[in-house]
Amino acid sequence: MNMQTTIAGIPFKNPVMTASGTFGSGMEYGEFVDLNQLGAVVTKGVANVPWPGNPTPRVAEVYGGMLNAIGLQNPGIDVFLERDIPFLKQYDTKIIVNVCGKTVEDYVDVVEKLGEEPAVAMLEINVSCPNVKEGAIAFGQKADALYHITQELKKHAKQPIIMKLSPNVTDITEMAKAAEAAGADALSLINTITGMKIDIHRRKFAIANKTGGMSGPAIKPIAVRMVYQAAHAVKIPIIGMGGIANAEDAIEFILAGASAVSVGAMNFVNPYTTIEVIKGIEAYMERYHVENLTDLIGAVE
Amino acid sequence: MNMQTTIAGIPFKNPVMTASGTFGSGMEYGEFVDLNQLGAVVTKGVANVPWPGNPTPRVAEVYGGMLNAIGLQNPGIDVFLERDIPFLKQYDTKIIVNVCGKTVEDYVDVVEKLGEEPAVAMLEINVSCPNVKEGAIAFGQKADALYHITQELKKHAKQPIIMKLSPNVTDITEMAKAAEAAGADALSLINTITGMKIDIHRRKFAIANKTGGMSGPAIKPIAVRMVYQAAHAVKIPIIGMGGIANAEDAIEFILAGASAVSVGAMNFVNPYTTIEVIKGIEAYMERYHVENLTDLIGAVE
Amino acid sequence: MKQKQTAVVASQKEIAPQIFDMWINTELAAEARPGQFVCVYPKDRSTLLPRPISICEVNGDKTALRLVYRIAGQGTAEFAGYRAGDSIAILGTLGNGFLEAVGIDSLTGSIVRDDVEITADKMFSGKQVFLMGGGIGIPPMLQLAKKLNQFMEKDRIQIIVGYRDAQTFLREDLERYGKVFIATEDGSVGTKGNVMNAIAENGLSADKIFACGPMPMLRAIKAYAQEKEIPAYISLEEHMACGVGACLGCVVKTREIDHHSHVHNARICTDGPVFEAKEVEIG
Amino acid sequence: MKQKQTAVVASQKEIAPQIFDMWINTELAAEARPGQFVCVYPKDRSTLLPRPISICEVNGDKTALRLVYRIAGQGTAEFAGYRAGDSIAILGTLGNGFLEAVGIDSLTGSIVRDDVEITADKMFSGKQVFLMGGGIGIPPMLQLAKKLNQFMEKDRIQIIVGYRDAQTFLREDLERYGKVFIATEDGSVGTKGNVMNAIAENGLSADKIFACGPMPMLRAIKAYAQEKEIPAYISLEEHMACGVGACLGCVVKTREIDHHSHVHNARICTDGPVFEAKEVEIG
Ligand SMILES: Cc1cc2nc3c(=O)[nH]c(=O)nc-3n(C[C@H](O)[C@H](O)[C@H](O)COP(=O)(O)OP(=O)(O)OC[C@H]3O[C@@H](n4cnc5c(N)ncnc54)[C@H](O)[C@@H]3O)c2cc1C
Ligand SMILES: Cc1cc2nc3c(=O)[nH]c(=O)nc-3n(C[C@H](O)[C@H](O)[C@H](O)COP(=O)(O)OP(=O)(O)OC[C@H]3O[C@@H](n4cnc5c(N)ncnc54)[C@H](O)[C@@H]3O)c2cc1C
Ligand SMILES: Cc1cc2nc3c(=O)[nH]c(=O)nc-3n(C[C@H](O)[C@H](O)[C@H](O)COP(=O)(O)O)c2cc1C
Ligand SMILES: Cc1cc2nc3c(=O)[nH]c(=O)nc-3n(C[C@H](O)[C@H](O)[C@H](O)COP(=O)(O)O)c2cc1C
Ligand code: FES
Ligand code: FES
Repeated sequence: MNMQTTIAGIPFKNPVMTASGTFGSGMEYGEFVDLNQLGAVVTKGVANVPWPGNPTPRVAEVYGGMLNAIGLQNPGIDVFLERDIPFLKQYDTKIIVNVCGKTVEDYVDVVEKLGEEPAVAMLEINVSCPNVKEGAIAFGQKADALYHITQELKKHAKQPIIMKLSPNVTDITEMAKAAEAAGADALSLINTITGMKIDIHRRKFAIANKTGGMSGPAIKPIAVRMVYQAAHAVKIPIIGMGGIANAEDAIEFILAGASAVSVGAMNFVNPYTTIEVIKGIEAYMERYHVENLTDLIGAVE
Repeated sequence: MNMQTTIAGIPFKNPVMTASGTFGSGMEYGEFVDLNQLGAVVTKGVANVPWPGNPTPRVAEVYGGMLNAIGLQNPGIDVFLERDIPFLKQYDTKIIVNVCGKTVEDYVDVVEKLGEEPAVAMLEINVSCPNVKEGAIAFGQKADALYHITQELKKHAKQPIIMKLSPNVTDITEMAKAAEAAGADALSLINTITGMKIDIHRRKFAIANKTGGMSGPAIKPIAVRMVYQAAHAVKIPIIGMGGIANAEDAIEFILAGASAVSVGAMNFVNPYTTIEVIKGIEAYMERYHVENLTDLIGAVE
Repeated sequence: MKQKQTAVVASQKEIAPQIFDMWINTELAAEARPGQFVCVYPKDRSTLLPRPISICEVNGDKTALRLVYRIAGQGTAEFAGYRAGDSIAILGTLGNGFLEAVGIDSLTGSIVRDDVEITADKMFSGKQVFLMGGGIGIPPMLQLAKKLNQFMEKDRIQIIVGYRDAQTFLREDLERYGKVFIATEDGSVGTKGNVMNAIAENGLSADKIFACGPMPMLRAIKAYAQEKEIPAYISLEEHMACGVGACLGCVVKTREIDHHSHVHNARICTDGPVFEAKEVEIG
Repeated sequence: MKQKQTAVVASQKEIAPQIFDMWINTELAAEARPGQFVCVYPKDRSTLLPRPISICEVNGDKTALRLVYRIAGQGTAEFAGYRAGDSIAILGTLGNGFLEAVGIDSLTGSIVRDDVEITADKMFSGKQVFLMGGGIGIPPMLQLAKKLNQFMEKDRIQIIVGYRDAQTFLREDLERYGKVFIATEDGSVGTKGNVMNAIAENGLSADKIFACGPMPMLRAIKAYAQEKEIPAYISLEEHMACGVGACLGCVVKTREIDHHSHVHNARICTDGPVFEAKEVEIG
């Protein structure tokens, strides 16, 4: 039985990754999970300079999920390269760094610095964070802006780049195609869906930022649909995510067309989720006599 | 205490309605609910001719909600006028008829026939059904198409028209503004969000139509966000819906800017939901000494 | 009158691997007809839709319903954890019922449909019937058999049931109300094969068929009934959202234009679940 | 070592209206420090996020934790329904703890931070402390008081607690480990007013403050500590998603640039929940 999956020529020992922003750089969950077992660790978004993020409350619970408006708080690429990369290098797992920015130049800056670090396998470009006022989200919601930034980053990136798509669009296939046409090596989707919660007793927003990105099991059907649509629109591989809580969910994404999957919010609920997903996919492959994980990709009829 | 709300000049005894397609024309739920107590009954979508709808399975459960692809099965406007309207006329509640079609002409046809029926208080135009292949969904996803159909229907409609918006768009405010500019009297949102579920054991879609419209508590944060955004973009009143299960949920929509609310999928789970919502809003108003329901509309800070 | 209510579990036991037998106390029992079902609602709020479960039996004083079900997923797994005294959320009673599909009121035995000419006593007395159940389609046959004993002779009630293996749940119950013929897939009990094989092997015949079970079985019965020119009343399954006819989720294609929908679709939850086989297109 | 586990409820009772007192058997008790908390996870799958609850007490042989909590919403309402023998999902133990915030390892009494020069015995012996709790901020003060008894004289442990009314839950427990001063909003017991009024009325003074309670109380304590030039260690609350420092959901603005975030934000779940008041900006 072969759990290996390949994205942009890079082999991953299994298709299970951590979703950016839900796993830090692995340190916190290293107490629960043997990082060596993961297909990849995808880090929290990192910018060219430290970002303070949004005021609190930053998280709120919703039915079957959560809202967050962390606002991409991060220590900046320099600290990240000094502290987080050396930590992750100790493990036998691939490192994918999630990159955020406000302008194309910001992104280029980070991408270039990461180019110096061969331990980083791939870059995931977050053009879809709904919690940052400036720029970033527009890259993820307009096909031409997405095309432009993808093309620019390809000029500077040493590693293959994954464009992370926003679900807050009319037509995900249009975005997927724009990224592909501009040279993206892979896509990841979905980022969070913009949501809102109001505390009716205080008549105030539950999140200081008013809106927050929704994630968790509640969004899974929307995510599966978008992965399926995108997979039918482009040839580049897709990393699927949105509400994955167990192996069944992960397999659903793979059958819909994902070459790999990420576990996000459910890490918070059950820190052992990633490992359980890996074991569960193995069990499924055994039960249905599936030789290669790749045979499952897009195999829904 | 005054529960009345007014939409396009029409007074409703309270702000609680049934969401189209989840309550038939009231007959089935008349066994559970005193229809006289409802602010309005919004009927299942009706077309100019009978529609057979989609193959089964048409419904599937998802985490905190459901998918449906009924495909707007309906007996056509003639049967509807002969059977459903006389039934509803027996009750002291407003009648809002949901209208569907494949072409502008189809819609006009239905709207004109309904114009002959003074018992119908308003028309809700479903331009956002994601489960019909032809036309309809495009009206709800392109601002210019929405503008065009709204304008055409306004020429023919005797009753005020509510444009029912699709959440499957990049920017709900753009759609809301287009409908307003074209003369819509009110908006209702959200319709269902396109989703997908895959049965991993059979490797088949859970819904014959592959995709289905997602509704239920899981989508509420997205719906509340869109109602809030739309309410800040237009002056016409908004009927809010999406996952309302109880009075707290309904009040959340009202605080976000809805002048009325509809209960959809939760009727299926608890047939008494509408009545419980009405009673719960009353209790809330009493607890917080709110004289007029209208004081709550958009009152989030 | 349909009602959603919180009832109380009277007892529950596992009668075969993954098959549970639950009695619940509810006044809905007074109205229950064989072939009807109830919708059961999981308590966990992530699973909102109702789980339709057939009425397997009604107790003597009509104060309790018996449900026999297989664990199929999250909802039924939750139900299987209920113990005596626990609450259970149900909506019922739903659907038409087997005799109602024939045109007879099963509570009184009298006629309910224009095209039916004789009461239950006259319709069934001296006739032969098949009650055919496959797998988890067997439970509703119990209450039907019990009911038919009011209108006809026990040994003319031929109950033909198909199981996977020797786990022949409900067998003793069924034997109280009719002549039971068993088919098992692995041949461990009765005829090896399915219910059709059991008919052939035992040389059985009937004037009417009532059936519930998997789609291939129902298709075979439809074909058999057509060949023998006898009516077959089959209970269908479909995924449901409302259970009361409002959502149009649970339709089946019909031969004639359906009077309610005005298209070729009937609602399984309200127009069915029991249909005359020749009226529905089940492929 | 943090762990998510299924523990067992040993007992539960309501000790004041809507206030519940639950003991759970768990080996996490061996590691528990006063001021730390555990995350409790509702079983209903519609409510996924953890509910942080402070450790109120650890039993003598360190095999059980006591949690005292108020019903605030759906999660705590679910917990309140648990009975002895039920399972409960917890993650723990989390956060730094009161003495750890001072620079002392509460399990050993020894020094853990570079800038601290003396062990717990030396730090507390002969000194006066305030343990201040408001409302549902009172529970963590119990284990802290109990612990401080190992390092100092009982009557120098001045426990000042504020309640709404005469429902003075945990009072007897606290009295075993220190001198208790009570304030009630309605004046029914002790000083009428809040904990600051109780300090004034009783003419109390201290060398160090430990506090947990609503934000206005913590702000008043911060101001008081600044005026008196004594250190105050306060336990903060924020909505949490992970509880382990990964999501950056639960931050508080800090005076200095935080060493982990490299911005002026510390994580309440891992860097706190206890902070020296002057280090955090609480408005
Ligand atoms: C009229 C009728 C009578 C039935 N009577 C019985 C009975 O007596 N005993 C019994 O064991 N089963 C019966 N079933 C099937 C039973 O409803 C399903 O096994 C059950 O709904 C599965 O729920 P779950 O949560 O365990 O499975 P899941 O697969 O987790 O359910 C997910 C969703 O799919 C629906 N679903 C799954 N399978 C079916 C199915 N076969 N039919 C309809 N909906 C389904 C569920 O209701 C739920 O909404 C009946 C079905 C119908 C339509
Ligand atoms: C470090 C810490 C220690 C705490 N210790 C105690 C204690 O010992 N006893 C006690 O009664 N309460 C304590 N609380 C508060 C307790 O966490 C909340 O009352 C509880 O989470 C409410 O959950 P709910 O589902 O009942 O309410 P809901 O309002 O339904 O909760 C919805 C969401 O908001 C979160 N939330 C709501 N209120 C708070 C809050 N005050 N702080 C953080 N998250 C919140 C919930 O965790 C959940 O994610 C503590 C909070 C923190 C941060
Ligand atoms: C607290 C939190 C922080 C996140 N931060 C980032 C981020 O920095 N960059 C990014 O691309 N996505 C971020 N995401 C989005 C997730 O990576 C993921 O796309 C989304 O949550 C959907 O997956 P899930 O439902 O499994 O959580 C964040 C999500 C959460 C919940
Ligand atoms: C089974 C079903 C049928 C529906 N049919 C229609 C319809 O005919 N016309 C329409 O405008 N919306 C239709 N809707 C959408 C609902 O009116 C509503 O907009 C949506 O379900 C969100 O609300 P909810 O989450 O409360 O269900 C349907 C929804 C469901 C679940
Ligand atoms: S389940 Fe809704 S019509 Fe049958
Ligand atoms: S709750 Fe996630 S960092 Fe504190």
